[in-house]
Amino acid sequence: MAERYSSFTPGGTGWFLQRITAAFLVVVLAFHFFLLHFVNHAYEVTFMGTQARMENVGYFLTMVLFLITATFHGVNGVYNALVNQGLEGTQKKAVLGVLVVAALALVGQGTYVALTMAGMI
Amino acid sequence: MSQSYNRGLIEDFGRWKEFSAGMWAWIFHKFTGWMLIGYLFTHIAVLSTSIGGAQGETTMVDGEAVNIYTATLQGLEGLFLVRLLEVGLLAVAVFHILNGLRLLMIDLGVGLDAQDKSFYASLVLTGAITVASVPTFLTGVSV
Amino acid sequence: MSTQQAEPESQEAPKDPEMQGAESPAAEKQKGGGMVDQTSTDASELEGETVHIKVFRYDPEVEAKQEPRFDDFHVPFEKGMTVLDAVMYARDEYDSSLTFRHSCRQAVCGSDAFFVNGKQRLGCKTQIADLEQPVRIEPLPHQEVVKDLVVDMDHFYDQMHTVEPYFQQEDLPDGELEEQRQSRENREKVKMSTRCIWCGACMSSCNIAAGDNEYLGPAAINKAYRFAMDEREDEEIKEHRLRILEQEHGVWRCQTQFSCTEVCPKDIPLTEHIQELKREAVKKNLKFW
Amino acid sequence: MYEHDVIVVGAGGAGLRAAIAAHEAGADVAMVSKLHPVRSHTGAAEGGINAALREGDDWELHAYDTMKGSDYLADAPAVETLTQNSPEETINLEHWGMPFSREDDGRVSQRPFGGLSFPRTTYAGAETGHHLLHVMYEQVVKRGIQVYDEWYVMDLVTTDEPDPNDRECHGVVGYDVQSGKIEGFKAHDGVILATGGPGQAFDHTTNAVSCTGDGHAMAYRAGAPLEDMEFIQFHPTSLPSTGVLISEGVRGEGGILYNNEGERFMFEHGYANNDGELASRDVVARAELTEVNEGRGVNDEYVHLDMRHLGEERIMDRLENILHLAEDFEGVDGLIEPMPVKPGQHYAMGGIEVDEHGQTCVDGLYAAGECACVSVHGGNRLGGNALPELIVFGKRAGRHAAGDDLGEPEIKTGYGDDVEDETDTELPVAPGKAGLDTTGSVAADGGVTAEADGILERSVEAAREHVDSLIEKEDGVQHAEIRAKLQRAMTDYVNVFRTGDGIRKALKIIRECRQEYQNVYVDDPSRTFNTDLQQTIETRNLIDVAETIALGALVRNEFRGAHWRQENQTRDDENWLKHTLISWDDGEPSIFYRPVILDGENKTYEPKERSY
Ligand SMILES: Cc1cc2nc3c(=O)[nH]c(=O)nc-3n(C[C@H](O)[C@H](O)[C@H](O)COP(=O)(O)OP(=O)(O)OC[C@H]3O[C@@H](n4cnc5c(N)ncnc54)[C@H](O)[C@@H]3O)c2cc1C
Ligand code: HEM
Ligand code: SF4
Ligand code: F3S
Ligand code: FES
Repeated sequence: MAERYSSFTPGGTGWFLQRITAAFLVVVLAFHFFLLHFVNHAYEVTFMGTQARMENVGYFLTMVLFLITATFHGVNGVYNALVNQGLEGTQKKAVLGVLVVAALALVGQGTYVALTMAGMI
Repeated sequence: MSQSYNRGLIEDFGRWKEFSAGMWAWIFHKFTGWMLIGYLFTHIAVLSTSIGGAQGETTMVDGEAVNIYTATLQGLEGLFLVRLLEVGLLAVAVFHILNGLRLLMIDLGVGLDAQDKSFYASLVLTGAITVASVPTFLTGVSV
Repeated sequence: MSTQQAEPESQEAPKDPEMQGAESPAAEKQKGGGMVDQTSTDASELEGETVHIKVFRYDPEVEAKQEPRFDDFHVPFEKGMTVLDAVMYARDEYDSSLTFRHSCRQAVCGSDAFFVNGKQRLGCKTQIADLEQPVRIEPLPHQEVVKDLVVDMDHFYDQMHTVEPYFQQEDLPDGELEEQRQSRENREKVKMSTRCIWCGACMSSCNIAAGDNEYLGPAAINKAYRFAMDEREDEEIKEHRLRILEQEHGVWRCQTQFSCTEVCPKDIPLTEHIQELKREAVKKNLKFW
Repeated sequence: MYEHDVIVVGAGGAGLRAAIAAHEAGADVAMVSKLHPVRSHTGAAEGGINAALREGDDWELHAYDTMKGSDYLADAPAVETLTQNSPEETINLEHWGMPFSREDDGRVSQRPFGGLSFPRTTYAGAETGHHLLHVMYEQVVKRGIQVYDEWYVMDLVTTDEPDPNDRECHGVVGYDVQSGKIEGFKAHDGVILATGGPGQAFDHTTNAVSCTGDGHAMAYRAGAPLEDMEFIQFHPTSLPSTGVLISEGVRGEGGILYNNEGERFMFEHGYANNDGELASRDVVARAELTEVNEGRGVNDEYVHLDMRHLGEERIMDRLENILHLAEDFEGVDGLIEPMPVKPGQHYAMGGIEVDEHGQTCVDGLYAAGECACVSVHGGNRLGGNALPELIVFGKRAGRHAAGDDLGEPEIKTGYGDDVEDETDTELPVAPGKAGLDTTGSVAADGGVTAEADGILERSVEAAREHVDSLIEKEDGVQHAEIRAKLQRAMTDYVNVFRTGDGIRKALKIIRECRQEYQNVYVDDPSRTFNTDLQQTIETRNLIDVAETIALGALVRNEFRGAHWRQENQTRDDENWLKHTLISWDDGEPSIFYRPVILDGENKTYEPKERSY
């Protein structure tokens, strides 16, 4: 039973952030999908178009934030799902490590990509 | 003193026929969530071609030199399979969003009595939105 | 048994003539094990109608029952018959080794939660006429089977005890005859949560509890809710309770599958209570940020 | 072998309260119960707990109501102890967190109840017993009191002096239902029986399947007398198939009873020309049964309780839970059809004879709760008086067993100078004799007081042999058959209506059951959770208990409280202001009487006509 008695509980924070990011994602994901499939058809996407959008700072920031929240939300979701399936001990730590690395890589690569699109690199 | 032995399907998910709305919602949400994160990774990988694109790399399409990013994206978009997968992605995303909203409501303690109805509503809406978007997704596809 | 035929008082129910002691497992399996001959049941005066039940059988100690199986019984139907009535009849008339817990017959003792036609239900509170036949009766899933329909409840009790399921207010009103005050609204708020009869149906229905043995489970969380929301306990005690609940295997494990709420024979809104506790826990933590 | 200072047998309201009290008095206490505590039948009680808490009420009024309700067969010292202590004990439950219903000002609610001159029934919704049971179990968990649950107590371990007053109880023999293991439990300071009612002696009862009078039978065999066993309360409205109680509220709101000819028989057949359906429980129960016996019952079994005319709105508002009960347990929709009801055994006023401290005449043996008879209910229990009995006398037994000094008791127990032997009634059969030593009589060990350990081991050995023989026996009679026969006999002849002839018939059948029991066997060969075995042992206890009920009913030739005799339909204060006591004497019941104590602390309760 009661093994952890700190006021900072990872369970609660994770749960809470998962909801907050979800609420944020609803808006951005809908926007994203709409923009790239209905306003601009995906098959018409060109580097020029992408670059044009990315050069708008607001859009750029939104997309990076989108990436970060989605990554957190997705990876945290996967982690929770695995923990719920009974992941324990070192295995759990290992999975956490892998996921964190993957998440960082994803965000890193994604941000890099976004920067190139915006022509900043 | 109790003995444990394998009661087969009673213990695992094999009893899917007896699942209730809430369980299905959970399973679908999981499934769609995993699909989405998987897609996110792929998505970024594909978009990485923009790194080359930005440096002016090109590739030959129909005898023309095209920006490699544009070429990759349009090449993929030209495939019927990709279009189909995109419809699937939309379905997955829409369900995850709708059910995600349902879950957020439940977390706030709203509409708990109607949790099964809201799940069915998510399903139906997902279906409707997906079907409605098929024309948009399939236009201009060169098979 | 044949010597007792002429008893006037005994209920005129078909006795299985072939009833064997279980020392002859083969015979038992075919006959005494409950494969009751349809024709003998038809002879009963009870409207000729019978209910077909399939009951899970297992006994680690008896050779013929070591391999789990289902036994069929045809029980004469009577208006108002519950699932519990049917298994009791099968036990008393056909096979006395049929084992299950039961006591009150009125949904207050919580002994007889079974898995009936794929759902956790209280045997005594389930009208058999409402079910599709054959009625399949199994022990609660996700708990170890002791014998037939009896499962090991120890784990369930452990989880219940983990949440410190007792009132902890130390500051009481002066004077022996002075009660603590509690508003009607507050009593109303905890009312449903106090109705739990520890039947274990909810715990058995929850996929998460099945996968994670340390998960407190809906019943224990509800028990904690009952105290955490009771205004008679001080704030510090509530915080202490929340700390127990927000551990890793506490409320966060719940994935709002609602099966617990659906099966609870006392109609306790378990998911709602769990969700409210999650919010309480977040609220409490936000204060520190 | 397990050892504790105090062993409490049974974990219903009485047992839990006793254990907590003994624990608080410093004893190492353990509870042994055949059910997990929260499964105990106390959980079924709905109505409430009587306690004089409020301005305008006091314990003396409560005592007066109780004496009157008992038809002057309750002992005043016991009644006064109950009514004086009930308020404190009830508030104590509140302090333990019991979710009582509340008034606007936040104080606990009280409601009126039959036979009470003041609304003093403290309640928690319609599930007072459930909350009482759970709250006390919570306190047991809090204190870390050891509970051996699903351990069936087979017998008491008692020394075997010829006179029960000289005997001592040293522990119990328990049987672990899950594993089949049989072990001794040694009690250094006392054994408290809190095993609940004997409702299963009847085939139709509001009591649980576990209410088999085990404690009664064990104490009886150990030599403690059973008191006033003939007083059984029957409730007029229980559902026919399960015995689930339909509360008096339905009739209170205007529900009507009909026979199969559609007659409102309470009036049309003149059972109660003024009050009709609202006449007292025993009157209504007798009326229903008369209808059935005279061929006007529905399906020859029950009558109809109709509330449809009250209208859906009113029903939903005030009687909604009744709709659920009828639907869940009887498959009947009370809005569109009348509900079937019939009288059902409900409560046993009598029990193991104890004094105000819960002591029996056997040293170290205590009893509390429904299995005991301190005599607070006498001939008839008032609604809401059983739960306070559990907490008041449970606590006292626990404290006394743990060594607290409670002073000198006023009530006497056991055979002594103050009793009068039964000489008048001719018994149809010599009851008891046959088939007595199926469990190896505990109190028969060769005449010398043995060391406690020695008797414990011998008793355990005897129990093991007994169980082995039951399981190894290959054929014979199954207990279910005997039990069904016994229950039918009791319901047919020792029910609401009692005639000398009928009771004699019942006694003959009981004796047949006893003989058949000689040949009983357990079909299930398993040691794991063998309920067949457990029920077989219970059936034996039921035979003993049923016999005492029938014997008491036969000798008491008067009409008092719940006990009605056709031959003498009036209360006979001249001859019968006395308790019936039956004790087991070398395998044969002997019957004697002890005068009732009507002198209270400040006044004497003069018998008056019981009219409401
Ligand atoms: C439907 C119903 C409604 C009622 N309503 C009210 C009411 O409103 N107000 C009121 O005051 N009273 C009411 N009563 C009466 C009251 O509830 C009971 O008299 C009381 O609960 C009995 O409590 P107990 O502790 O003596 O026994 P129980 O609660 O029956 O407990 C008996 C215990 O003994 C154990 N036990 C029995 N035999 C053995 C054995 N051989 N070995 C080990 N353990 C054993 C059992 O496991 C159980 O734990 C009602 C009764 C019924 C049936
Ligand atoms: C757009 C709006 C979105 C909403 C409203 C949303 C909502 C949610 C919610 C509430 C959960 C938590 C479920 C639970 O813990 O019970 C969740 C889980 C999850 N989400 Fe999302 N989500 C969204 C977008 C995304 C995206 C874009 C991804 C992918 C990157 C994603 C991947 C996941 C994953 C992997 C899980 C874990 C699933 C599991 O339990 O196995 N979600 N989502
Ligand atoms: S919460 Fe409901 S289902 Fe769960 S144990 Fe309690 S009564 Fe049973
Ligand atoms: S079924 Fe389990 S997941 Fe939560 S809502 Fe109930 S505890
Ligand atoms: S038998 Fe008690 S709850 Fe069903």
